[in-house]
Amino acid sequence: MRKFFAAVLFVMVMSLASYGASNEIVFNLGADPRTIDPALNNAVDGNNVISNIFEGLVRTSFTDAPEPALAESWEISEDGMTWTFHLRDGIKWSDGQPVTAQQFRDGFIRALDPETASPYAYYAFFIKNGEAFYNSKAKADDVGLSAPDDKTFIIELEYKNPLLLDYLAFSIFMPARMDIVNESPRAWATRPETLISTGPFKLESWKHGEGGEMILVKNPEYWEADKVKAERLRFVFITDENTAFAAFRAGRIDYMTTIPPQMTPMLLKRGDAVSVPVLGTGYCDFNVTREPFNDARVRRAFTLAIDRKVIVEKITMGGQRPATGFVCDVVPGSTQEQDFRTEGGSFLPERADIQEARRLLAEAGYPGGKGFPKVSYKYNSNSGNKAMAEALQGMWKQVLGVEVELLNEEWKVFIETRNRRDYDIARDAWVMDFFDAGSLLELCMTNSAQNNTGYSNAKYDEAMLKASREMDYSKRINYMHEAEAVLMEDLPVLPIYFYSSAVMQSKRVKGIWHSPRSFVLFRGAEIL
Amino acid sequence: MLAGAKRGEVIMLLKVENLKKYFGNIRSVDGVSFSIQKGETLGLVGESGCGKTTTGRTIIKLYEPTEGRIIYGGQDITSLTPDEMLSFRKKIQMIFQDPYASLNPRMTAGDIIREAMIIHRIPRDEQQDRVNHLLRLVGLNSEQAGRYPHEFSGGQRQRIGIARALAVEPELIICDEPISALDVSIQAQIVNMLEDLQHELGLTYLFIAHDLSMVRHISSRVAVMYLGRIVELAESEELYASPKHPYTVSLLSSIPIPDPDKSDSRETTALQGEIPSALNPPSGCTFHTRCPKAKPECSMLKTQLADTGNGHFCACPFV
Amino acid sequence: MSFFTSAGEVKAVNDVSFHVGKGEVLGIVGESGSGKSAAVLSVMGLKGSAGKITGGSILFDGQDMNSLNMRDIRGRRISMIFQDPMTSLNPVLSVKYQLEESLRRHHWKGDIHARALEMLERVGIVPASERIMQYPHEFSGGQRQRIMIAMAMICEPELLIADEPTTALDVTVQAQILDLMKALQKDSGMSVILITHDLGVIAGMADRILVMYGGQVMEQGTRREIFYSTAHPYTQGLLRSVPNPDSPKERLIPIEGQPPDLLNPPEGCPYVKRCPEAMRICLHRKPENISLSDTHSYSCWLGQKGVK
Amino acid sequence: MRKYIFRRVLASLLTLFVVITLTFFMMRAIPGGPFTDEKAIPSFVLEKMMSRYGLNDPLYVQYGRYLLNVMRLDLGPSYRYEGMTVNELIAGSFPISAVVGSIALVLALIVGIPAGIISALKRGKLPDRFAMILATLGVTVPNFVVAAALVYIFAWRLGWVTVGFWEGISTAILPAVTLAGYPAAFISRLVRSSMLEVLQQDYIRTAYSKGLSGRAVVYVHALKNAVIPVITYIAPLTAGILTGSFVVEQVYGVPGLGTFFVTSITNRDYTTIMGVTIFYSALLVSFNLIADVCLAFIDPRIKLK
Amino acid sequence: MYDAELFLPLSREEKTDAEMMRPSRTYWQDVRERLMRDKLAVLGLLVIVLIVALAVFGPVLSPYEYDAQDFMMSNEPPSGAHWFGTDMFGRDIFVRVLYGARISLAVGFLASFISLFIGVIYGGISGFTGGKTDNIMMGIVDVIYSVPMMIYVILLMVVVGPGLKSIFITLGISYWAPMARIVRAEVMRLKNEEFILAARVLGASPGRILLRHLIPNAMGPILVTLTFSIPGAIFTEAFLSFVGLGVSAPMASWGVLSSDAVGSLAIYPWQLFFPAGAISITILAFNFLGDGLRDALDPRLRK
Repeated sequence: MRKFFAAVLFVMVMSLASYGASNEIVFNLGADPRTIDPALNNAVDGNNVISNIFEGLVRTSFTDAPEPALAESWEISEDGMTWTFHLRDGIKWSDGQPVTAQQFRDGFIRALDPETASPYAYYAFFIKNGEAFYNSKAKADDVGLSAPDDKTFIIELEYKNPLLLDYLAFSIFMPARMDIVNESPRAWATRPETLISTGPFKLESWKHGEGGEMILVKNPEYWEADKVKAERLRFVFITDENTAFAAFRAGRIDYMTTIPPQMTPMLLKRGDAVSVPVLGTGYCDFNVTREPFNDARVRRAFTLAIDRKVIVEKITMGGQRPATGFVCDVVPGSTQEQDFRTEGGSFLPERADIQEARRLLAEAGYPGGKGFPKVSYKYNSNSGNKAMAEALQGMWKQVLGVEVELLNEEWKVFIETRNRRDYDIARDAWVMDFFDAGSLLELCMTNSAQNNTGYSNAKYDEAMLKASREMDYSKRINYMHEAEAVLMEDLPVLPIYFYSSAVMQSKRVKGIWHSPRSFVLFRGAEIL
Repeated sequence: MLAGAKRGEVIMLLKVENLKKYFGNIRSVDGVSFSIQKGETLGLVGESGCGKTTTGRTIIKLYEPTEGRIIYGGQDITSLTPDEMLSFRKKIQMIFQDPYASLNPRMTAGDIIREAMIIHRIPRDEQQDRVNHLLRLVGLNSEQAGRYPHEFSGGQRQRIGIARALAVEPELIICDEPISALDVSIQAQIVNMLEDLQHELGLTYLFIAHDLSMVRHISSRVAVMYLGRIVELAESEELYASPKHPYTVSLLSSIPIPDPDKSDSRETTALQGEIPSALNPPSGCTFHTRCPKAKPECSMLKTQLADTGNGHFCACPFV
Repeated sequence: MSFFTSAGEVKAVNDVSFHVGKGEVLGIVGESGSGKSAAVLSVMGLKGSAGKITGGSILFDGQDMNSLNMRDIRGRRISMIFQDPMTSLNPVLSVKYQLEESLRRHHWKGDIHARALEMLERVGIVPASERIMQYPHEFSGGQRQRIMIAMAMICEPELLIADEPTTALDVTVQAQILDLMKALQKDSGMSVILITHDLGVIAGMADRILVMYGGQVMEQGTRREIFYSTAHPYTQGLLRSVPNPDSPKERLIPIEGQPPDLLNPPEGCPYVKRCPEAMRICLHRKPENISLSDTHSYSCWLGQKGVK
Repeated sequence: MRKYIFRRVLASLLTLFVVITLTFFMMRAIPGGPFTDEKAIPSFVLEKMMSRYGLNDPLYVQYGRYLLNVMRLDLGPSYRYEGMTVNELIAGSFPISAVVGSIALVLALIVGIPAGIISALKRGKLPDRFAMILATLGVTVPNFVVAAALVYIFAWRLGWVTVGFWEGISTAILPAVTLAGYPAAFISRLVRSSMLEVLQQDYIRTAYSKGLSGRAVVYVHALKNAVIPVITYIAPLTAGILTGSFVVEQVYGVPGLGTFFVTSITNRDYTTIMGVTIFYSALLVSFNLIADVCLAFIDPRIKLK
Repeated sequence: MYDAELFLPLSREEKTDAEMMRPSRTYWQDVRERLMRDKLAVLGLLVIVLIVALAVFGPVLSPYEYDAQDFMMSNEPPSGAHWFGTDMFGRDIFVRVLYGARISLAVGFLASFISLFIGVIYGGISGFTGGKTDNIMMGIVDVIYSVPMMIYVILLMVVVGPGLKSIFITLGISYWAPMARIVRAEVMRLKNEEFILAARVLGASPGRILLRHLIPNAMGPILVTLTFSIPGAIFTEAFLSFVGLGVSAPMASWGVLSSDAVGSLAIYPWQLFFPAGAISITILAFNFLGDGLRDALDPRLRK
């Protein structure tokens, strides 16, 4: 009992003392990350932290292209199957120890090690014997990674990967300090004392849960430390948008994306917020394995009945764009001139095509919605999803005369339901890890683990397979255009809008860089 | 009247043998034996906490007896199940002390009386007539059946309580201090009524009270209880005229007399102290701690109710 | 004086006049609802939130009590004992606290604790120094009433009002308490108002007796006058309704009927509906007070029958 | 007394056991696991992750193991927060919830008790009506509305307080006010009705007859008796308030325990679900026990047996 | 002045007539009269009747459908056309509040029903039986208090699916627990009263004693608990709907309307104000009525 009161007292005293620093940049991270272990993370919030405290061989530049980081330079073998990286001189961990090539090998091996059970290990399967090692069919020594000396790191490939450098900037490809990791394989990344990192910032403290926070401070050992101006970052976990907004107005938050949706249009209009495009598409899945959505005409009728412009203006309200195809408009096209979307053209109108939608439904045997079976739309419980569901339902009813029942489920229940294909129409969305249309389009391949719709079209699969093996960039993209055209003919998915984030940034900070891949980099940030 | 009962024949209606009722360590009733004849009134007196109310409630099986036997009309009812008991519930009834607490405040007088008939499955069409009849029997009128207890005075409430007890046509009524909460002028009404009902319906009463003068008036025999035991039992005139047990003597001398001259001239032998706790009763004769005639050996004496002649029983060996 | 309740105005006490002399014991007899408690509660200024005095005055020691601060009088110069000792003591406060509270309230000069112990001993609660630390539930009913008496007399009041002090007690304990009160009253010379419905108690205790019914005084006189030259039919009825000790088996003579409903009081004599000798005039007109001696008077139309 | 407490603790352990068992199996019956995510994790990876926490063992083995750990007061590692144990999560967040909850409880008491007393003393009159309407308002508006409105008024409009940051007492006030609404209403009702009953008791008249002032009678003689039923009913309430509320903590950004009651379930963080449930349940039975012991101190008539 | 007439003895009839003067009223007349005298209770009753009537008939009178979207009219403030304004879909909030009343009132009444039937009987049996049975039954109540609601809510959603039925089951699992505690305490207090003993002496079965004697006399605390449990149920329904157990959108209860509108409190306050106000007014009305009823039902309060 006494201990408890002591703890209470401690909390009260501590918390009184903590406020007052204004030399820090406050960023609302939203949810408390599950982990910031680079090998284990698979979530946006965790990646946000990792991107600011770790750096690997290459890093994401402010143009989203990979640029040299701890590796100064690299060369590729004739056959393109061996990459040799040369590390920079004098690079150090945040505790002052030098970064060695062996540590990179350790990090990569750790990510592939089945014992680590990294959710993104498959991103490293391009490394020779990577997949075999992961499946315990090969030993660690068989993996195509070597460090002949402290400065040289060699990767041998299993197969060519057109996005290899982009991959290497990704969190699982960070060096690892096995001396620390081995001591507590799970907990080392949770405590500032053991979370030794290589990036512009290092972890100073982490308080868990709603209302908790994470303090990052400048890492003086960072190789480019002289360019890092921010001394201290405070990542807070505020999930309630109104609360976050109130805190922002009070000048307590410098940067955030948690804005009350209802207020976003006004804030965008006034310039108080800006809209940052995000690499993602919001869409619906049709369950093509059962009536009535096994009929492409029904799916098209439902797709054309939607007024996407109304939805982005009245429902999502954060600067999203109507989806005229499946792949979003931030993804690059085959040339520098045009993005993927512009290049591929519009498959779907921004506004509803009422006549055509009705015609198609009638053709499918349900004139004016008559005799249409009872169908439902499932979504996971969330107020934004609910609004979307109600809007879609209203449009389908108005245009097609079809009653769609709305059902919502708790998040993880919903995921399982959708995986089981226990639905008629389900909400879906995808944010891509890389600037590559493939990472979205591959979802609809017959064998994809993420294929929620049950869609299977040999033509589509073939085009996608070709794309994945093609090393020539523009050819590859063209295969994907081909695939998308097939998909938009069949419409197993109903694209609605392309993602974006509305962002609010206080006037006292600048240089924060927001990637469409949904992370925020602070290495160039400064307080004015 | 019981079938086959001949005039003048003594019929034992209730026989209680060595009845004990302990609540945990509290020996509330500690070996009580007596019997009641058909048609008589047995008075049971004593101070509060002496176990007289517990005795009454144990006889009617509101409490399970710890030990002893209860024989009613020749049948042992000590260990009957609630279902078997139901038919005896018709024969033995009870009138309670507090006319305010013993009537459900949210039921009408008629409903209260009718409840017994519902429980004992008396046909519905007979019920109303019987309710009216019973109300008249206890001196109320049938228009009052729709009224609620709070609309009656204390005496009227007690009449409702009596009507409720009579509703099942019992043979024995245990009257648990039925008049002690009533005003003087009302007490007489109720006592008169109880007497009238006894004559009309052939009832037998166990009359529990601490008002000794009323007990004397209504009872044919009186038992005096002290700390869970009967210390004296006799014909009421005999008991009042020549009490034997020192406790009875003191008890009688404590009765205030509504006559200034007698009151002034009376020699009172007020008992010292109060009745000891039944949790930890004195050893030997339990009365020795307060007895004006206590001798040293009393604390070791095992007292027993003994006949001193004429059906006068006394538990004190020194009289 | 009248009381307000949710069901309307209840006339509890109507034109009641009485006095208590120094060192005298005044007995008030009446049934429940006769207004006897209301009469004395109003003397104490304790009518609760429902009651209010609608007329009349109360003189204490020659002063109008309306002009006195009742809170200083209560517990100091006039104190009170209530009917039910089981509920009249606060169960969660120790006896010591409850005894000393009065002393503290009335700024007792002297050792408060010693005084409390002394009073406890005087009412026969021994050993006082141990028992004073205990709580009410650890005492028997009689002992609690003794504590109540100690509490009432601790500030040496001039008038003690005892409202049915022994009704809830056994006869044996009643005798003890009455003896104790008698002794204490003789020692201190204080005046006592003893309220009871028990004619036996009053016969042994009171100097003068006031018989109340339906909020009105029916008869008053000395003890002997009331018992031996009973004038009012109600008093006669009361005396008759208890068993005659000389012929105990004789049928009782009750007062028929029920006490009057004070929500709906009769216009005339409150006893009219139960009075065996009721006359037409009794229904509508209040009887006047008739004096039989300096001390004895009663209110009944019978006394005027035949008087022109 | 000691024997009584021992027996009660034993009974409480039994209750806890039932709670643990029920929660354990229900929790495992709901779809989804701690690692279920939109981005499907390859099944062999999932296997690895599950086996690390022993989640692939038969359910009864896991159950047995969990019970053994609980007996050692080890609530296990959190599945949601890598490297944290549930013990650490609770130890870190409960004191904060407890601070907010205590303030809320004190607020509820200093509002509820006087309101109850006043309304009992002025029964049926204007102050009674007023206090009771006010008290009722405390339960008529949902927590999330109160919280949103307070944030809007005090943080947006007036700018008097900061929300979203836990900075000790100053930031505990609004959440505490939000939390206090219901208990304040509840307490004022309880106090009112028990006060009404107590004021009719004979000993209150006795107290007046001693010449005590109304204030002394009410606060010394009546209140002590009137709080007796209140204590019984606020014991479970206290357990609830001290462990925090999801809505309130989310809206005000209080890093308390309440959040975990919901997030641990949505995350299928099995050990944390079990941990907070056991913790709350233990607190609940403890407060019931504490209340009964307190009652025995306040009311000498009560014997613990 | 002497008038011999006046001094004639009264006949028996004249006496008894006088006794009958007091008007006799039945219990329910008395209850009704006292209830009617309580202005707040009457007000509460009127408000409830009005809201029920509006919920039943109101939507028919409105020109709008609860689910008719009109994005040209979204987020309109209250006006002559839309009394309570419109929401983000351009739906009329007034008619949505009226429809919401149906659900919220149904939930409120249902919660009362559950509290009354399960809680009162459970608590009654527990208190009346006492001893071991009581310990076990109260242990179960402790367990119900402790097991997190969210878990069985999700479980129910999976097993039973959404809809009013699931709300009813959820409320049925837990909503009677506080009532059971209160009733148990009351029954323990009442069960040794003499009128209970009297019923036992008559041979009344435990069930009869419970239903006819104990529970009617515990009505005061029962009503207070009841009026306190209604708001809880209405708010819980909002939570359940959010989780997916409730009625599915676009149908919405008051709780759901309120929680949906919380986000836009700062710019479209009316979207929150009207449904939240409806909840407050209804619950206040229930409380007033409950208080009045409690006093009116107890004949002993009349002194």
